[in-house]
Amino acid sequence: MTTRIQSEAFDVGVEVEAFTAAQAGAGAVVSFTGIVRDVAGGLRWMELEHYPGMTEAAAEAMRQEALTRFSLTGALVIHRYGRLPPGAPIMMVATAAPHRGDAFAAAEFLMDWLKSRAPFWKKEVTETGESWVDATDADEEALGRWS
Amino acid sequence: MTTRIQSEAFDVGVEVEAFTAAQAGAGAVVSFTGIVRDVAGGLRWMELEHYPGMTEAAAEAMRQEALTRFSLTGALVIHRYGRLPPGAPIMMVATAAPHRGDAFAAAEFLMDWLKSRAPFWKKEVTETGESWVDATDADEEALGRWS
Amino acid sequence: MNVRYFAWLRERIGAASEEIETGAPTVGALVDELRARGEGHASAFADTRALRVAVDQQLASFDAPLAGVREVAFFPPMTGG
Amino acid sequence: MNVRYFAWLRERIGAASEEIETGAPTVGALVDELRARGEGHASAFADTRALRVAVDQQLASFDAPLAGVREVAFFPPMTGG
Repeated sequence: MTTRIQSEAFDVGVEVEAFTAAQAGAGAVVSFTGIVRDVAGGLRWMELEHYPGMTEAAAEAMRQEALTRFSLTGALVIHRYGRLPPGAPIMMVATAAPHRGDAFAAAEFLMDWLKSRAPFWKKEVTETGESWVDATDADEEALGRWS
Repeated sequence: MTTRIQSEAFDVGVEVEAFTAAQAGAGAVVSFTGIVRDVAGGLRWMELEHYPGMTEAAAEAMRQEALTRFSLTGALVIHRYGRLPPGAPIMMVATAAPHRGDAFAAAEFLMDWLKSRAPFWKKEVTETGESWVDATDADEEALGRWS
Repeated sequence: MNVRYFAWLRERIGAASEEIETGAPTVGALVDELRARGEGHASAFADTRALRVAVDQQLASFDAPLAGVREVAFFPPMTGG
Repeated sequence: MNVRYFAWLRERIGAASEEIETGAPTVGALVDELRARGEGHASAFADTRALRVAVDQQLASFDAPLAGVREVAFFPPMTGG
């Protein structure tokens, strides 16, 4: 399974190691890990809501699109939902390719799409209340470079 | 030590995990791993020669330049020398930043510079002989985007 | 038809999903019907430019037809990654 | 002055380093002296456009001055990463 949507924590090192070991013919492996940040201070946790069924299908479709668009030997997507404390990995992607350009581009492509098109919604729960995180124009605009 | 030039093998998963755990305030961690590829078939090993002293200083200077140029919480460079079998990790970089754009750009910046300006030379040892790997125009041109 | 809500839409409407009998030909027509269900709905659908819609779990537009559709979901712009 | 060679330069010259007495004012003048040391050297330095040079472990150009320099290294373009 190379697209996983899960509430359980995952171990970045274990995932990168296993992914890398499985890539025959790759000269380049790129991994990206997104981590819960306490930007303003006082963050108790981040609550990630998702759309069961659609989330898995959308993330897998993006992974397949990356495999089609770039010359890769493999790609991995892991994304958590539920309650995530500051410092916890939220998600990761890993890409492997014969050449580094494809591996980097595919990882950025997957991140840009997952940010704005995978059905996840983040809510920040702080000591003083809770609020939904707004989508940013920058994340939306990042998609433009792949069209 | 966040720049390491060594003959010993390293464990990509262990390094990514330790690097990630050490980054306070990071929302994004990118890692790149370069792996020995048997492109033509029959590769027995890759022999990496380096320039002791200059290699360490050059790689550390590139890491410092990445920290200056991008908004990072940290950066790691590991590069092996000596005899490396097909499938072995040759080198890795890891970068961490509040935002993913900086982490990706810094990792690509480090790779482009290490490829063409760190004093390493690769020799392929195959079943039928040995030959030095030529530098490519593409690697040289990749530096242009950072000037 | 099963209508689902996520994030602040779900909170404002006070339900994660509703089973709705409708003859609405498009998503937009369905939104007009939903708005009439009460204050929560009216508030949630006040500005559809701030909303996204999925039809049978595929992202769609507000003029998408609903013939044969089993599930429609409304939500704010996604913030994954 | 310590002169060092790497990769195929080292192989062609048959030495990783040489201790050389020279009054050459620049890298280019040093190359001219080295070429005269024998066939291996002449072959190694036949086309300096294919070579790189480091002066006291800093990348330099072939017109770099050598006053006060302790170590000069010649090598082909690097192929790390």
